[in-house]
Amino acid sequence: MIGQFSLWPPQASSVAWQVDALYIFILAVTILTSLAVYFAIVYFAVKYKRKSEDEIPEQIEGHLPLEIAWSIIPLGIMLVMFGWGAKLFFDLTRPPAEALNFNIVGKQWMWKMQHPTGKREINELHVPMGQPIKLTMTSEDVVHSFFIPAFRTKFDVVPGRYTTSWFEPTKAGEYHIFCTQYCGTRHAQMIGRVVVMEPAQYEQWLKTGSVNASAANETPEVAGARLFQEQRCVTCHQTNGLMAPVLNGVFGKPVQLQGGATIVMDESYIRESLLDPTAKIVNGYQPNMPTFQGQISEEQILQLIAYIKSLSSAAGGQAAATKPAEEQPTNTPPAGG
Amino acid sequence: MSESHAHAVVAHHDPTVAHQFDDKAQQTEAVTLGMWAFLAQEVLFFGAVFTGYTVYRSYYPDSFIAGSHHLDIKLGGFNTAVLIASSLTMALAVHAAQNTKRIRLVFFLLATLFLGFVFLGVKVIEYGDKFHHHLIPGLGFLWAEPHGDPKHVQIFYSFYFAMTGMHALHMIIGAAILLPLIWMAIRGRFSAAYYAPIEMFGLYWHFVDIVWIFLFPLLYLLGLHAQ
Amino acid sequence: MSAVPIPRQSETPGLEMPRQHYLNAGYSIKSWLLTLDHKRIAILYLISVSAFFVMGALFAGMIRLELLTPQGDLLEAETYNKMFTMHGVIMIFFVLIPSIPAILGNFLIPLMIGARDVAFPRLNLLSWYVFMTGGVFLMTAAIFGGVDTGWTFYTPYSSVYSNTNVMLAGMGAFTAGFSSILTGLNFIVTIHTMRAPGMTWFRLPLFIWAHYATSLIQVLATPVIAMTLVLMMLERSLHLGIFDPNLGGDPVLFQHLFWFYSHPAVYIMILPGMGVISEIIACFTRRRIFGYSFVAFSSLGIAIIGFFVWGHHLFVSSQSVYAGMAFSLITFLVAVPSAIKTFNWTATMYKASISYESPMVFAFGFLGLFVIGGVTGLFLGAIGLDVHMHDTYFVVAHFHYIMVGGEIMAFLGALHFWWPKMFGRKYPEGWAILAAALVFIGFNLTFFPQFLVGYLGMPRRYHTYPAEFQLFNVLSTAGASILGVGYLLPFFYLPWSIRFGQVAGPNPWRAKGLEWQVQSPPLTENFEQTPIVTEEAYEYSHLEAKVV
Amino acid sequence: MELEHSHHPTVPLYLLVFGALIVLTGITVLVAFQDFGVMNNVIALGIAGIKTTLVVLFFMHVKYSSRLTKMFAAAGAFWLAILISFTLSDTLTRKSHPVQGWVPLPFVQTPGPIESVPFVEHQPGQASEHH
Repeated sequence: MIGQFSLWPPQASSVAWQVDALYIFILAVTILTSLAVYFAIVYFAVKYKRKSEDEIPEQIEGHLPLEIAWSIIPLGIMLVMFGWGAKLFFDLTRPPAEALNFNIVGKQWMWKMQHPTGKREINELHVPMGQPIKLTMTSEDVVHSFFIPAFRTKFDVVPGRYTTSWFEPTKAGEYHIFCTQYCGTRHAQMIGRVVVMEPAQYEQWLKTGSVNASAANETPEVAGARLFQEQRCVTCHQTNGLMAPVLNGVFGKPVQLQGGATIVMDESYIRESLLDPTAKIVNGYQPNMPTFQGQISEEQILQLIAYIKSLSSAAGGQAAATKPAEEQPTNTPPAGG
Repeated sequence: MSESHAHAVVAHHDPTVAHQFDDKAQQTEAVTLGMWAFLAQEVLFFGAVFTGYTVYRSYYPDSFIAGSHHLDIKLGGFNTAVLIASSLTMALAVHAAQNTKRIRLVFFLLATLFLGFVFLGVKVIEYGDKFHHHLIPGLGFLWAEPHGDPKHVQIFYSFYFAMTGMHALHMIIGAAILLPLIWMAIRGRFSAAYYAPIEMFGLYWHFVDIVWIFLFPLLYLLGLHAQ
Repeated sequence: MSAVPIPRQSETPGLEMPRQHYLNAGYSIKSWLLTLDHKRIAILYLISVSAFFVMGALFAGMIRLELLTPQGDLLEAETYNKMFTMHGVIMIFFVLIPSIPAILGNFLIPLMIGARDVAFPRLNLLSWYVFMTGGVFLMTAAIFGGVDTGWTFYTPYSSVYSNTNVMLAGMGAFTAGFSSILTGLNFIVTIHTMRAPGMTWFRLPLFIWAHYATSLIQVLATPVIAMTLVLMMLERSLHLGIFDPNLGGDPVLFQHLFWFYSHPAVYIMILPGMGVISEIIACFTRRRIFGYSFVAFSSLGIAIIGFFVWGHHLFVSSQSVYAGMAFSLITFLVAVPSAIKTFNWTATMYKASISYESPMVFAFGFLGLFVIGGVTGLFLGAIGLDVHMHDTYFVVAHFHYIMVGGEIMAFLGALHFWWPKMFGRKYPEGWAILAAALVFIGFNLTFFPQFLVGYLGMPRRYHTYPAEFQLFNVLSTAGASILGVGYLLPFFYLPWSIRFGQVAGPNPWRAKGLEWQVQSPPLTENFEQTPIVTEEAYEYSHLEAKVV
Repeated sequence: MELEHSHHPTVPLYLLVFGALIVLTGITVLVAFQDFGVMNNVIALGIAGIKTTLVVLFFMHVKYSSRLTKMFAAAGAFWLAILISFTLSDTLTRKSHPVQGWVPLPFVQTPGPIESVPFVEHQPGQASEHH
């Protein structure tokens, strides 16, 4: 806890140091001014302490040159702050022409990201290092705000409008994404992480969905379990069954659908639910699942099916039993993934 | 309790001057300034919705014009004349009070009240018409005209109802204040020596008139030429 | 100051309470609830605002406890959201805005300008009832499930998505707003028309100048939020389409209208505090405030320029870049009058005769906190830097330094300064200084870490947060517990003093000003005869002899 | 104060002002049917401004009132101008553009501890368009 003490977040974008420079400038000016005022107050308070009960001090009405001086000088300094801040704001709001366009859609309470290739992610954003990236953002419900402290960028995500923001990541690593405009009950869970990768790694990630070399050696069940976490299925498909059906022990069994029909929970139903979630809704639930069309490959669908299957086997039951611990809405972005 | 103490030290005995004032001039000045400060407050109260109207009109001029074509210019114009006439009768009522003309005062106050009700009556007809044509936002709003985006027209009608509704509410409050004033006038409570309530009410009534002077062109007239 | 001769008295133990005063003018419930006496109405406000303060502080306490750990282990997310909403709505509309104007302004403005009462005593009582009606709306909203929109009521969350009691809470804020308008209107008229003979504008105490500026804002800004809340509620209840993005509505327009009031409202909260500090510093340095006219006009300057800066709350809202620039520039301009005030207060102490009674200790505390609150505003006004800081804890810390560190500190200072005038007795000085010290230390410990964690990126209104922010939050919660004790102390010793305190006499501080020339507590009609003013304000070049 | 009252307008003046207001109303209606482009708005609001001035000066006696009253009468208009002009300074120069045909998620109130908003995929232009 104390080991992590720092006065500013990581400087991971091209503008971060510029923002920090203005911060330090204003900090220096204000600390000096404040200390001068504090010193004067303390010095006067001590030096001119009342000597006797009936003391009448010399009466001083005011001093015009002094008044003008301490109006004009602060104004001048503050105009410098304004100019610097305005210049910085222009830099922050004007993406370079060569920037790659990413789409961000906010909804209560998740971030949906889309890469220029069409690849989609939820609450995670993988970006290549050294590449200016422009975000085109909109909201599907209320006002949100997309904030990456390490990049010093933030912009509101407004329903009915496209807003833009941009950054150029300069340091590989994982950083916080926060929603900073209050958006309802789970505002504090509308968080995510941005992963800055070497361009080559990013290319590999785009192809395989993983940078993990050992991913190739995973069993389908293990890969499916990882996807279940990574794709945020776990957010809704919890064991309490409040937002989405429980998936434990249901594979191969009949499921009651809305409208009265019954369907057996099999491979093709899982596949259909992933690609066209609103087609067949389990009775008692809202059609609130996002589509994963274009977001996961056929291979990954098979891995997810394998994982869901395993939840209905004896061993899978155990795996499911460990789930609740992970499900607790931890506020720390999943640093390990 | 406080009154008895206060009167013990207050020099004046004029029953129309409240205890906290030294004399009538001070009271008149205070009441007038208070009323004008209240009206400044009212300007900004309506100002918020006028600002909203201006912004959306700049966003969606075509839909606002299309929406305004469904308002009846004849009724709107008639109501404008009615309200201006009621302002005149109100000004004449104040004039009558200043000159202690009781019968004239009562007559002009009644005329003002009557014209106010005429205005509200016409407003009811207009609202009824909007209801029949499914132009009530949030209540099965239907827009089948070729011009104007139905959604944006609905914004126009939201402003139409918010603005005219708030204005009508002010008229109703005005009428409610007017009734006891008429009663007091009949009883002969006002004279050249004391007519501040009539004068202050007049300021309020004229203000309500001014709001309509702006609502009429904004809602009914702008865009008529494009018909 | 006045030509009226008064018996010279001082804080001798043998002093007697005056036989007749506004407090013993009647003991029945009716004599309080139907009173037209501005001083009794001030006491009604004192009691009700204190009750709201306790409520708001309890919500704050729950928030701080929840934030002790990164997990949301004490409160559910929705409970937490309702708590910070109630904290904000209560503290802003029901504590900070009425605090100094409705309590001390009401009590002191007629006394300071030599009037028997405010211009419209019935309106004054009405505004208290309107205020309490607003409180009833809000309490009803809280009891029947609460409201979770934040005090900002941003659309479309408030108008469409929230399924809490937005209507009732909106009604509460709307109604309290009208109380504020009526009070401001009354003060404007009172200050314009009720001044005693000889009390020219430039002989007015700076407290009056500050309240005049405040009242202008109350009258000219509050109606805008009233209408905005009405539009929001019409959209929510009748589905009118005003801000609804579904119809092409603009949620940012709501933010414009909201902040047109809510930024100047910050000055409603701090200007009266500045007026109080001018009075206290003048008294305990025995000096006219350095550059009186600059301090007086800076109040008006703040009030007027303060209307042009609201857009700095919208820097990242998708507001136009050009509008953002203009708002940023004017934001820096409005900082100048505040700086002028601070420099003038400091200069007043030069070659003065300074004593450290408890009101002055509170004033020192105000200066210490207000300077930090003021300069941190510069960070947020710089538009490029605000992009990073916007809606983080840096903002939370900044406005708490101004509103709580500034206004509440000044309010406590004012309460201690004029308490002997209000109730005729003094409180135990040692306890008061202890309270001031605890508040100062506790406040800094609570809110200074929030600047740091804010720059690190911790967003506001989060009930869970990443573990690396915990250190700062633990410090903050620890500070809040000290702050709580500091605020709690006056709740004991001040009421105690009403009965058991030392009799104060008319002028325990040997201060200048008409209010110190009448008995404590004053008569119902304030003055036995209308005073005639022949002196400038703060004429400390001669003192009343100290009678022992 | 008493002195000022003797300067109040006379009945003929009131009638004259009334006549002017009615005539101006007629003009503004007639002008509205002609096409002057942007000038239509300017003329309509200009005439409304003139009518307001007449009402304020004569019916509301501001012409005969103290400077203080005049200042407060102007204050409302001035502050309204601040509100409108500074709001327009944003909305008329904004860079962000509206999403054509934006539809929100249907809103459903769900009982129970977790609020959920049903998710319906839609295509608001470029932002989420990809299949």
